[in-house]
Amino acid sequence: MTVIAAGLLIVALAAAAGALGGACAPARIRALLAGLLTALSGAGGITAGVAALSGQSWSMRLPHLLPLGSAELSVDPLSGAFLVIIGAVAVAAGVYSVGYTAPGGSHPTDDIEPAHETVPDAGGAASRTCQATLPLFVASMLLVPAAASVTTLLLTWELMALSSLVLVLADHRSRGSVRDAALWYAGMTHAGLAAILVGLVLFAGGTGGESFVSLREGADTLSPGLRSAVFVLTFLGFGSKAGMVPLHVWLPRAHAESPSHVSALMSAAMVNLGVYGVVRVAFDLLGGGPRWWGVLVLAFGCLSATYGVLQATVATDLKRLLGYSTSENVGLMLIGIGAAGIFAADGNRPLAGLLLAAAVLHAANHAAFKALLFLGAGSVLRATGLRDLDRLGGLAARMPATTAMFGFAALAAAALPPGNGFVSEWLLLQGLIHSLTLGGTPSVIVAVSMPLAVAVVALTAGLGAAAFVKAFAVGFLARPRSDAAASASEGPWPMRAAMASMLLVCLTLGLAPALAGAPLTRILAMLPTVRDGAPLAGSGVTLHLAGIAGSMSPLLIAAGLLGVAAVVVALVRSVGARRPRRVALVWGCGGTRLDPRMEYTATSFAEPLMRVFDDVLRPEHDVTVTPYAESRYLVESVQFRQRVPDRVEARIYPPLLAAAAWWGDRSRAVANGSVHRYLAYGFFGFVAVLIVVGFTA
Amino acid sequence: MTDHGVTIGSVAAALLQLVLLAAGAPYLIGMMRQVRARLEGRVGAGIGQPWRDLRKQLRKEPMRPDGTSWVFAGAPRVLLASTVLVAVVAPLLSTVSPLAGAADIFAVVSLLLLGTVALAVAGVDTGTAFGGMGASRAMTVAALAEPTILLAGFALSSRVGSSNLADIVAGTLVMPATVLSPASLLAAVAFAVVVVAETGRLPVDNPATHLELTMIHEAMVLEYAGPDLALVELAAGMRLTVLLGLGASLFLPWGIATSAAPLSLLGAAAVLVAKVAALGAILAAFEVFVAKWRLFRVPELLAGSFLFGLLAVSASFFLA
Amino acid sequence: MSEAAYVQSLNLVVGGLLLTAVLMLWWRELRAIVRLLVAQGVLLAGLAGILAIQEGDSQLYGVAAGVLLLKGIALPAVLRRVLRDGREATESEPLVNAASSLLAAAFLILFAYAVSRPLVALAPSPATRALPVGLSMVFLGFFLMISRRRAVSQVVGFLLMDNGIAATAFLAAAGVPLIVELGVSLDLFLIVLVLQVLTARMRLKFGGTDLDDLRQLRDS
Amino acid sequence: MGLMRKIVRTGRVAEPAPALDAPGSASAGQGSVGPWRTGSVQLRHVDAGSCNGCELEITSAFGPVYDAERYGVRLVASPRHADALLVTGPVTHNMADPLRKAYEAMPAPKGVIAVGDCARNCGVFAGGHGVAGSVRDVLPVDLEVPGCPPEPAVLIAALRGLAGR
Amino acid sequence: MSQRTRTTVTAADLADRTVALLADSHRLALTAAHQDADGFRVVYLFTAGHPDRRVELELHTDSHTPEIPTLAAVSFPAGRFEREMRDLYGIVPLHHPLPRRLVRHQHWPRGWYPMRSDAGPRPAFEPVDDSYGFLTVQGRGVYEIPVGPIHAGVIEPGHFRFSVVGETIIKLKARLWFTHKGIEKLAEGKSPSDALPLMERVSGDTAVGHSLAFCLAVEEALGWSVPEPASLLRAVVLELERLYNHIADIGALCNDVGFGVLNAHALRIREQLLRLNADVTGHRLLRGAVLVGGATVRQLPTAAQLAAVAAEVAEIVDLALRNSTVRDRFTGTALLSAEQVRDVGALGYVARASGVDHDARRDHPFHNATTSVSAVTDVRGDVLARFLVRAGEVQASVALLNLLLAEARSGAWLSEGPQQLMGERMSGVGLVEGWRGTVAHRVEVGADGRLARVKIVDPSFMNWPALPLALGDTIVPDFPLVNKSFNLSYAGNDL
Repeated sequence: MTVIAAGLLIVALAAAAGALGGACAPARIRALLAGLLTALSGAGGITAGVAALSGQSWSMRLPHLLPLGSAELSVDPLSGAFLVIIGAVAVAAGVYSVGYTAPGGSHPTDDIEPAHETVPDAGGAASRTCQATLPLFVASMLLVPAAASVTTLLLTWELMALSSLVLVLADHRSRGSVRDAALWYAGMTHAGLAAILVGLVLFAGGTGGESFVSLREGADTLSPGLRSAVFVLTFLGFGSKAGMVPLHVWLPRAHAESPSHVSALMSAAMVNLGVYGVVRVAFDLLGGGPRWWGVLVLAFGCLSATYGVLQATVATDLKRLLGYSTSENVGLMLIGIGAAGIFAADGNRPLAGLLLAAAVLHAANHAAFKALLFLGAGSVLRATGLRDLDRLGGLAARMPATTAMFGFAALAAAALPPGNGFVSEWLLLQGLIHSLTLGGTPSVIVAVSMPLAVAVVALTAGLGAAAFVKAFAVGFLARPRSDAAASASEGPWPMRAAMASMLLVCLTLGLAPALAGAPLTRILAMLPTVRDGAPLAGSGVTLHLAGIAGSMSPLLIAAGLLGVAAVVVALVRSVGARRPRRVALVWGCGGTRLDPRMEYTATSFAEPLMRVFDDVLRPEHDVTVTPYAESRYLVESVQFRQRVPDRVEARIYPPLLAAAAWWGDRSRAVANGSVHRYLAYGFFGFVAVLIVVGFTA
Repeated sequence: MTDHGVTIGSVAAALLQLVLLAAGAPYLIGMMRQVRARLEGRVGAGIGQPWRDLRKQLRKEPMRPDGTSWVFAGAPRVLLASTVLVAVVAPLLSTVSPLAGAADIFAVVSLLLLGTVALAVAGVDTGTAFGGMGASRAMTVAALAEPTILLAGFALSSRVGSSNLADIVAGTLVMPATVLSPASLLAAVAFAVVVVAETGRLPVDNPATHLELTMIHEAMVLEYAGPDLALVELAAGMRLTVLLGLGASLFLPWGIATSAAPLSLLGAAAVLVAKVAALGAILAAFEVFVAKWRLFRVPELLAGSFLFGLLAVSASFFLA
Repeated sequence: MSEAAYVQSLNLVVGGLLLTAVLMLWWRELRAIVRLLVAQGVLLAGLAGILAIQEGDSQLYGVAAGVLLLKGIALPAVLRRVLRDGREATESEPLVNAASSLLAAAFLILFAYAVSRPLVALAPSPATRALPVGLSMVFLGFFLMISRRRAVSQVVGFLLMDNGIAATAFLAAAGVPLIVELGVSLDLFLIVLVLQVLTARMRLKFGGTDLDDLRQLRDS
Repeated sequence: MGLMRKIVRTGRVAEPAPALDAPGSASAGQGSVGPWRTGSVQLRHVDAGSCNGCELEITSAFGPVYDAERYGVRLVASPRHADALLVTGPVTHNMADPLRKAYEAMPAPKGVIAVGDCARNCGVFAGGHGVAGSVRDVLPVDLEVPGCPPEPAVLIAALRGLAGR
Repeated sequence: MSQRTRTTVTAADLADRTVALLADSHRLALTAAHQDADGFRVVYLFTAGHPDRRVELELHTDSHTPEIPTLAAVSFPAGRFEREMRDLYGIVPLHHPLPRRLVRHQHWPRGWYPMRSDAGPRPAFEPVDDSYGFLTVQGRGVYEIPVGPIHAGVIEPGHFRFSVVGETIIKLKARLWFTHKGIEKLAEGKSPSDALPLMERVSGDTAVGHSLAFCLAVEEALGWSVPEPASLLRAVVLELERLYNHIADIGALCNDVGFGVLNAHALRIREQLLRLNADVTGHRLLRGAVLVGGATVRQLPTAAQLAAVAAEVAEIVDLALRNSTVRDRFTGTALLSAEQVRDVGALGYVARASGVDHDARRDHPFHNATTSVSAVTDVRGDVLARFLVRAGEVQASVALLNLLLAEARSGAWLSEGPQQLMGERMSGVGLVEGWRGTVAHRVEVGADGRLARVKIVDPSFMNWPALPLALGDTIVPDFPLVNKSFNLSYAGNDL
């Protein structure tokens, strides 16, 4: 048995044991059992993935596992990369869940409304159902990249969707918004599945086989129209899972409403599978395509990155902000993939390889820092019951470890050195910049799209910094803005341990990105249109790019920062008067002692940028002034309201939903509003489709 | 391409550059205040005044406002450290630098943004309305300036096929005519606007104002006292100096040493001082003739410079 | 003139043309915009001059002189007179805000670049490679006319468009025949005069030259 | 450029600095040793209840004619940046506490300058029901500048003493 | 001199009489409480111009339960005068919609009304307490900016509480009376001449305005006639005061939009004017020129001096407005409508910039020459209008000065006081167009010739409520500019 097979076996066995334990074990040890076995399952994924990335490959066919079809599994370097990413996030999330679901936390009961309504219990995530589903979710995610046939992929995909939906629903009893989020999620994920399904069925039908091997071989025989249809359908389907705008509407809701370790799993691991799907189908199975595919991906990437970062900039709900930031980062990955597609179509392999490598590296980096961010947000949520930045604050003194770790992750998310986000964005920019010098005379598409792509990446870098300064500074620093925030304290140690492990990953990826050079090269080597030598080379601490005069050393930069800061501290000590630091009241212009109401709010922090992007965001303001009856110049009360609706959602979806509602009215007999029943419909529908596929294949 | 070997000469060049920038930054600020004072008919405090202020502040008592965290005390150090790092890696004196391979134009831009972020985070940490307001304004400006400067960098680096600052400067030195190319001119305009915005000069921020409600930079540092304040002011001065120096290197690179020979380094130092002083004087004089823009017109200014960046990139295609 | 110097100076002039066109969109102060128009006229004349030197075409020298006279001196002078009468120093509120209009400009320029590619491919030379700039000017002028309220701004937009046409013509075919160019410009000159009369009338009637005020005429 | 012409035509406005004679010593307070004679004095102005006459003359002193900044004296926005408070007016009941807070907010070493007769002895407002007392009654005063309001030249002489320039 | 009509009204009649007077183009200029032996007496002074009319309503209430009906619903300024009375005299305005403390801050002792004759020594103050009931704006994301009492510039103390979202001001509340010293009470029992230095320091920049209004009131009370040359000199120094303050404001407005170079020029011109003041009166702030019963001036400014100043001011204004940024920031900023001006009773350039033309020089003249002053008004009501009105008033002021100087002669002109006092309780009113607006003083002189009561109303008291109204659609960084365009006196308001 190879290491990969052993890893995958661990994945399956640990998940099964975890599910059993979560379902049957007594409440006392349920969390521990489910959490640790989830982590173990993740560790199995890491093992298999590392083995694949170091050059091993493995495949296997289980003819009788599925009704009417065989399960095919195969692990190559591309799968390996995603196995490692998902496995690592799963380890952290599993360990984290042990603490997160322990009794004693605060969980909001409705939306993000006042804290006094919170109930200090373990929340819905501690329920038997959720504990049992968590390992299943992780295992199904780990099996998706290992799937090597259409049926297997669709089955694992649907398992992943259903198990995650159960987890999203964890708190459905206490908050109405959860049900709303789950409905959106269920709807979007199944629409996405339908698109993938149709696309892959067309593909399989055209090539006469449903295993990836036969798809790969038969891809060239498809007509260009069919190839493009397959690409577009699967791209939209995978894109919706990746949170690509405008198919992102479920994402900010589901990621905000789920238990936080589930949010981390979804945002850091699951969305990556959408990216994986795009790469797998477009670059591997279809073996590349015409230039406009790349342009399409690039366009959606630009849209996602811009819109995601804008919404994150103005969001005041911490988890919603992180969710929108996921859309932004997926957009960046798609920019890399799209640009790689364009260059691959032009036959410019060095650039295509570099850009694709940047996209995959960014997926890894994003997974690390986003997992850490969501886990940090979860710690805050558990300690305060709050997600509303306008009511947080003062956590630096009360939750120092969480604050420090969230701070570093925010730095990474803002793409600032020495965070790991900086490295992959730098790589992406390098790829885009050299589109001029490395491509001979640039084509019109390149000449028009690359500057725009750079502008988008640059804009997201700037706005992302603003968004994460807001999230970190308003959420964690200054004085607490509410009683709940004032009484916050660190949660159980497994939560901090899980965050620390993600911090370690962030630091490693951020300071020694050269480590990723060899695995990335192996991934690129398996894609026919981008295969070209080693794009990344690490010489010690400096990252070099092959064929391009680009180099950067994050480690030296970080060391330089620390070193200079230390020298500065020493110099100030020696030159200064060595007076002790005096703690004094904040200067309040000689007037009142400052109370929390005088601290800047997240809404306010984002207001200038909201004004700047007024045309895009279209916020709704409303100020109601009520004067006294006696005189209109004496004001009795003033009420301010502001809402930033998701405009994409408000513009596109109501007509669709109205049409759906019309259908719904028609079929009221089968729909009674129960989410569980919808789930069942989805599953039965899926099985029916599988049967059809089985027959046609 | 230039070689980025670590030699005694190159280390000496980097150190000389750092010392020059650190020591010269307060004098630059003093000189700019002097220019303004003279144009207003005043005598002015002399170009050494910022140094006198710094020396005194360093000896004063450090303070920590109640309710702030480690971020408050840490921010000035990070701000200064990021600035110093940029001051070391930027090719202002010579194109040979021991660290040139470690940080390119994007790294430099990100390091500068890191400093801005550090100060903004500390501004919020004070828990005052002013700190938060200054932070919000600073981040708004930075969020819009960042894309501009990246685009300008794109335009400059695509010309030489490298984002390495030393390569860009060396490329210009080899082909001086490229300085007058449309791409370079447009990038220079974009860069100039960003320098004005990022360093808080008129018409974006008024470095001389004492009105809390209108300030950007000053609002964030209202709570700093003694050595902390000295560090912040020194870093702010150095940022301005570095950015002016960088502008001079990228758009007027003449006089930069291409080796680390002591004599050419000294000559380059003299040229650098002259160029930065001239740019500073021009900036200060320009400030006398403009008023401060309404806060929400500042984004228009930055959108304009963003467009110039984009045009610079486009022009490098059109007129390649 | 050596080839390198020719390309260099051509690029410089073309870059200047683009710069002035964008600045016209960016700035709101009408006086400054008219000053830009002067600069643009001079640059355009310079472009014709450079081409004349390069081609050694005496007719082009004449065109350069004519352009300088007309676009660098005569037209701006008329506009300045219009401005001097009123205190409308700034374009109070454009229909599209500055940030959006600049973004639109960026897209227009890229668009101009894309559509002129086939033309450039026909006969690649330093001059034709600069074609997108001429086209961009036309687009920007058109956009200026769409997005501004004041009659004077509209005239500026019109002139920018005309300059763009001229620049395109110079770059594409080293100059349209002198007669055509003069004829077009003469047309424009007439339009400017008509508009001047119109704005004067409007000011008498409404005290300002906001074109939206003209709507009031409809109902009465 | 009309402004350029105006600047050139106006030329230097600042009057020549008067000779520096034993400054401020006349009324320098006892006790506390301030951060003096470093060539750099940053001041935080506090109006503790003045009639705004002193404010008017302080503005004049920092205007172009007297140009106090040339001696290294500057007005700053925050007491955290300041070396001394420049207090005017009799201290009212409502301003006593803010004044103390401002003093508290300054980093050591620090000083207090009482500007004008009201700040020294409440002037014509002595005995008012809203007046708490002179500055000396609230804070340790290092230097007093007499006058109602003090003329800019007097103010300048006192400030130069502190700056040592 | 116009005649004051005085009527005693009952509590029931008060509101009707007020409404009738306001409808008849009167404005409430002043309300003063008095403590007589038999109870409290509240005097409401209404004034109107064209022709000069002054109407006083007197309302009596007993000393044990001093209560008056509130006029807050009828007249906005009346509501504020009532709150002031309540704080200082303990007279309760019944059914006042907002009966919060105005003058006495929260830490002032309860039940101690300092203006009462039997107030006695000051009791111990409570510890400072911040619980002032600022209105809390409801809604998520709103925060408050507390500014002051110690501001970042050289500014008088006052506390502003902004309720803000980002940069957008939702509501502003100004809390004043930080410099409340008790000037009115200090003046009581003094002879008019002894009280004059106090009046010169009500607001340091309005030394002439207040001392002149006070003298006019005392002179009316005592039936003291002033020599014609003295009146002329009084008009001259009044305009000199306007000049140096307006030029400072013009510079300060430029400074607040970051155009510091013009502020430097403005300060230079102000210094010239202050030195001119010193030559004219012996004091840079024009103190000592106005005396009870006369005026004294050392030497008069020359027409050439004034012309030079007028030309330079015109040049600075032109340079400012030629800068498009300055113009842009002034234009449309902080609009105050004429209706709002009338409702809150705003005065001076603030009112004139919104098209409401109150000018005591013309409406309530103490010398006939001033009636010819040309009115400078604007209708836009924004910062630009307030800037331009000041600029125009500088020129109008110089024109008026030229007219006055043609006949004025320097020296001391003083008439003897009345040989015999006319009665028990003599009252007088002085209305003067100070540079900020109409200054109103009302004095009562006892039988011993000493002041029994002085009520001072600086135009700032009337204008302060207009400031928040103008901020309707303004962003935070524009506030300093707006505040400067009003440039209200804290000292004159707080007293």
